Amino acid sequence: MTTADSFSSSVLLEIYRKALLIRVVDEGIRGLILSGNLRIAMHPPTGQEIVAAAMGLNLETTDYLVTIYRGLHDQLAKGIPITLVVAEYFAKATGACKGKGGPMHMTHPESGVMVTSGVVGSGMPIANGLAWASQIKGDNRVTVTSFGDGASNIGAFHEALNLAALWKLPIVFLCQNNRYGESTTYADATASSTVAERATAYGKNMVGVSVDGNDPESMWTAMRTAVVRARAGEGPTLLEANTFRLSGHYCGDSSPYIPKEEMEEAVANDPIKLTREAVIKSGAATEAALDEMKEAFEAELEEAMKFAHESPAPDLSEVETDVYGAA
Amino acid sequence: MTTADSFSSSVLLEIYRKALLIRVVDEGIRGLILSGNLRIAMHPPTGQEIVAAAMGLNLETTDYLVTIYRGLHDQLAKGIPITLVVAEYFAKATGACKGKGGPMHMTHPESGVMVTSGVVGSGMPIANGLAWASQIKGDNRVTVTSFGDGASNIGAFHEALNLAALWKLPIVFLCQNNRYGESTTYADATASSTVAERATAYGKNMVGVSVDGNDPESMWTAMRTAVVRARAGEGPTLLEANTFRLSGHYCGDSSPYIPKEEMEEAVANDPIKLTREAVIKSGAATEAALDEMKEAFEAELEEAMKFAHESPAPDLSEVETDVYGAA
Amino acid sequence: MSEQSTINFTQAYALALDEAMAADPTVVLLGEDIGDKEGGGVFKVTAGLSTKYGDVRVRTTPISEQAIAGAAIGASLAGMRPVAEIMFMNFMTVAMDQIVNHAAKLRFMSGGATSVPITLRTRSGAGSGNGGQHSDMLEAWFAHVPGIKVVIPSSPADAVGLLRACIEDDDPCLFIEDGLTRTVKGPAPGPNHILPLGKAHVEREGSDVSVISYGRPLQEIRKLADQFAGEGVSVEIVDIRTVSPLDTDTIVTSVCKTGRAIVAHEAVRSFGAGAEIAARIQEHAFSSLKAPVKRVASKDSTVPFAHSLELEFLYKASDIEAAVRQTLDGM
Amino acid sequence: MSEQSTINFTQAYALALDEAMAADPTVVLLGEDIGDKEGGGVFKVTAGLSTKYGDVRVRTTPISEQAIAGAAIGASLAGMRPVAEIMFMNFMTVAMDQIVNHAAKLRFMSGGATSVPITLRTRSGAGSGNGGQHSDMLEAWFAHVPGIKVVIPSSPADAVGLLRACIEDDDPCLFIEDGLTRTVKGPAPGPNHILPLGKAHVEREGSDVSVISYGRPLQEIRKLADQFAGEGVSVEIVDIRTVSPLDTDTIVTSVCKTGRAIVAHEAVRSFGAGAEIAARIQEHAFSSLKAPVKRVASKDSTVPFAHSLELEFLYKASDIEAAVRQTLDGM
Ligand SMILES: Cc1ncc(C[n+]2csc(CCOP(=O)(O)OP(=O)(O)O)c2C)c(N)n1
Ligand SMILES: Cc1ncc(C[n+]2csc(CCOP(=O)(O)OP(=O)(O)O)c2C)c(N)n1
Ligand SMILES: [Mg+2]
Ligand SMILES: [Mg+2]
Repeated sequence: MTTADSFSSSVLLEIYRKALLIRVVDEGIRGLILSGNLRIAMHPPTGQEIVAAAMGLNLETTDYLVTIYRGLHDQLAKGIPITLVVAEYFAKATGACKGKGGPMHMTHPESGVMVTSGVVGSGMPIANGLAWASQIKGDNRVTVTSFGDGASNIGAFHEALNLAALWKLPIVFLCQNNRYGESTTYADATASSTVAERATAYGKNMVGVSVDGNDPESMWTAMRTAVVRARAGEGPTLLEANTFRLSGHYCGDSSPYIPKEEMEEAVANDPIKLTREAVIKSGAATEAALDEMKEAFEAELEEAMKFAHESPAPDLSEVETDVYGAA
Repeated sequence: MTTADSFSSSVLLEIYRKALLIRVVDEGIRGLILSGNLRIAMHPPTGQEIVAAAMGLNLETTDYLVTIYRGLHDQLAKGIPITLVVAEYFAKATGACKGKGGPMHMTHPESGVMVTSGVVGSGMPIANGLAWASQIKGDNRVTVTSFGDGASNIGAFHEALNLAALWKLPIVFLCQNNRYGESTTYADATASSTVAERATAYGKNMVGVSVDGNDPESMWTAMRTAVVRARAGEGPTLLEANTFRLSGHYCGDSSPYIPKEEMEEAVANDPIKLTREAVIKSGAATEAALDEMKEAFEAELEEAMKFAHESPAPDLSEVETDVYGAA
Repeated sequence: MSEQSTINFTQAYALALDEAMAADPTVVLLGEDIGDKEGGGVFKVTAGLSTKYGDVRVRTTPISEQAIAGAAIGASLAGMRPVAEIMFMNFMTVAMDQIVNHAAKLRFMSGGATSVPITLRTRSGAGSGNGGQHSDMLEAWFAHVPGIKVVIPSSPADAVGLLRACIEDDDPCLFIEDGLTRTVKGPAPGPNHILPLGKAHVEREGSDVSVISYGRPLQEIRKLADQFAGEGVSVEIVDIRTVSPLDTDTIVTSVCKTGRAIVAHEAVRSFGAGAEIAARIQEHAFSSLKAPVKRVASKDSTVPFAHSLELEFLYKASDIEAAVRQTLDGM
Repeated sequence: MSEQSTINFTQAYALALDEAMAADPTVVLLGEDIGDKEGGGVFKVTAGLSTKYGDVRVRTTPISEQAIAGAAIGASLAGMRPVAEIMFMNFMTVAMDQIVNHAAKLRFMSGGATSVPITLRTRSGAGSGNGGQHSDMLEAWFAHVPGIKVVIPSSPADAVGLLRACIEDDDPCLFIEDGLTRTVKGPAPGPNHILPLGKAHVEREGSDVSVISYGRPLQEIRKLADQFAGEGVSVEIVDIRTVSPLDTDTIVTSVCKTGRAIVAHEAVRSFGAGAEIAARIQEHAFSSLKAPVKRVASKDSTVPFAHSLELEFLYKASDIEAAVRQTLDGM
């Protein structure tokens, strides 16, 4: 999926395209939940789309991704077909995981989405293993592991980054710093002023970079640099993408703990809105073309929802398949 | 036990005194083990005595210590009576823990030795709790938690240092970097070139310092600064004391994995030998006085061993006391 | 219940914490998001407490379960009585070293020189659509670790009395809250209601069959007992309350009387707490048993996401009913 | 044994690893100190392997159990068959999240899209003076987690056959080695000896009483069986080999024949694997039982340092003997 060697207006458009798809699916699903038509727990990626889009564009399908419960943007950016994602949200037999994993455990090896984890920080050690396998096999793949700012305070983060640096693994630690972990602020949980500066603790093999994750050019360039570095065998990067969580920790969370001004500013700087403006300004696409793009995604989503809706629930026997019970 | 505000020849002598006591007890116990007269697992602190002595001298009895299986030096420096230590090594009812904990789990609250842990890195989170209690109570105590270089790669280290910095706890993280974790070298396990530089990951509240732990003045001064800082409520220090493990990972380990030259150099720089020379050179004590000191410690140890030897084994009922079994 | 005031489980936990903090200044709370700045906790159990008792006694932590458990242990060694919240039971896995190798053992290993009076509050249970990593009932693990007590309440009043007991206890206690039934109500207890740990509660006397359980299944067992009474079958209900230490005497006495026993829990069947209860019953009441001790539990599988599968995974009230009928038939 | 060559347990583990690495290039090892530069591992099981197969396939790690388990899981998702060494079983507590929430569940949660063919080798057991944090037998925890298999060998030949089976299995397997008996010898197996997982082994047929066990106690049970034979008591020995999944059929068939069962293990008694075995026996062989199923296990306490206390803590051969006699008396 790698689109270009340097940033350009056509890359900008590609970023917007992926980001918009994410926003459309995110809004569609949140709409169902908030209207009572889908009763699931969901952690919306609203506001973090540019980060994911820039990640997805810089990876091949065969590259690996390990993401988290707040993973819809990552999964779509990496290329899981919308139908499989939506059907999984709908808990249907046709979902990516036959309805057994759900949003928090979405897996689709064909797209390189290897693990989605609900335990904060736990994906990083596993991602190392994927990267280690690539190193052993020399298959030239890169692994990206997404996590939040809060996750940078858990032990698994530290063990994983030390090992990755030590073994010079082809991996990118993509911290999506959205300023909150549930309702706790960054500053109340994290002693360092940036997550990226924690790279210092892992020596010269580990690079730490902190960028504006909502700015397409900065984000794409940083991601590209990190992926190229990993693929070249030069070692891992701790890439901190600064962003914001616009729809609360979970769908339905009105975020009363976020100061009004902070939220207002974030909404005013909604990256989908700003990126759309930038695309139009760059001349890469017209307003009309972007409207059409959105309509096409909405149609695609509607199709996926229809498919999911009409799909059968998993057979009850699934409870005892794909697991080696104690018998 | 705080002896002075700045380093002096009398401080040097005090350091030597504590360090020598440790060496005498360490050698005595190793002698018993190697001659087959004591069948226990023991992790000798040989070569790390100055670190412990400087620590002990800068702490009050009421200050807290959390140490590790390689803890004899720390425990003696903090002030556990020799008899209690030796009797515990002998697994006797008169030991610090009635023979139930052993060397790896030595505890003596009266001396401030609160926990000795056999699980690498696990003491640090607990030490935070002691420091947190002091912060809540305002009891002006400082907590020191000792650990090895290898332990700086485990998750608990990271979680503990982040919390300590965030909460500005009155604690000193004393990393005794002896260049090896069992038979693995520092460089094969740790991605950063020093442990102290990992302090960067914990923001401005955490100070990182790397010193020659075998040099009495550097070590004492660094320890003093860290303890003063902690007691003043200015925050934690990650103090890396560079030292060497002269008697292997466990008593009986001939350290075949350590290059000959490396070991020879370390033996030539045995801190007990060098510090003795420095004391004499400083005029703080004569050769004769130091010989006498050693003899006195040897006599004390012999007494302790005799006491331990003659002490009863714990009663078998101890297996089911001090524990809430599942009944 | 008409005269008496009622509270739900969430209110019960909150009440116990509030009472304990008021009664003893060494009681301090720590956990993720628990302060009022953060909305008083994900499950709102601690709402209001940081405002009432101050940020020093109610401390929001980073996402660092090892650091949380360790801080609780350390503070307890220095004379505090910390109550730590581990948001979901599956996250206890992150802190197992602290809990198992330290909290549970320090008193023994120190020869009694120290003790670890901490309470770990956690929450779990399937049925809410949270999937494989947020729903496990792992009480059997902790019950297999001597030195730590394991407590699960089956009513709001018991929740108050048992949580207070955990906090007052000088050993580490694991207090397990059920996610699904958090708004279920029951009679409110009087002030300072404290129950003994390690004592099972025969909450309904009966003569035909003993149903032994703890936590959520009691909600269904109570209804079943009424239903069976209508059929002339007399069910004795034993709520063990404390999974460990287990009150063998009360259980055995009940089964010696009825001659039949069903053990029910939500955790997966194999190697669960029900195995221990069944094993003890047959050890101590062998000659009284008219039928094998039957176990009702969830299936030996991972908790699935799809609700239909989740219900299929879970033990069912009908399983308990069927077990009772089978045991009456001597099967 | 005179003609046949013998090997000890340590040699058996080493042989299985060597054979597995020779047979399958995707088998890789990781763990603390396991390379030859580090002396080939603390227990020398991996000695020579990094020299033979290279540092890429035999990788020494930092002291980071979460990173070790995670790396094994991730590599297995990418087609490798990693064998990770967790030095002592008590340190599994550090990696429980990886093992329980991920290794055991990914196959189910992905709807079968992925699987986790890893083997975790670990070591434990009391009796060596290592005290409270290095001696616990925690197999019952893992057996209570559907999705992970739990294997404990009782002879060097079985060690080879079962470790090979774990490595070839497509699910995560926990392979538990006993520290105390590491130099105990037994007949060497032929090349490529692979045993089935989930199958118990009736290693001695008998008619009066079934003794069901796994791992270390079998050493003593074999001697006791000889001794009882001398007294005219016929003991059937069932070595379950795989704690989970548990081969209920073989156990029940044995007990239905003998009518009497003793279950013995080293882990502490309460909520141990013996409870599950006892519970199943009484469920499936109730009417055949002439006496309650008796359990022999270690005391519900922390493993003490003093050797005399450690022996008092541990189950004893004499406990097994007494249990057999009691059960013959119908007690
Ligand atoms: C080990 C663990 N502890 C606690 C939780 C509960 N929890 C779920 S999401 C979350 C916040 C995570 O914050 P962050 O890492 O910043 O990611 P974000 O949700 O902001 O994307 C918490 C505490 C968990 N899932 N896992
Ligand atoms: C969690 C854990 N993993 C592994 C071990 C086994 N182990 C005991 S000591 C040790 C080496 C520790 O090295 P370091 O931290 O440098 O301390 P040192 O022994 O050199 O003083 C290891 C790996 C352990 N005790 N705990
Ligand atoms: Mg966040
Ligand atoms: Mg070291």
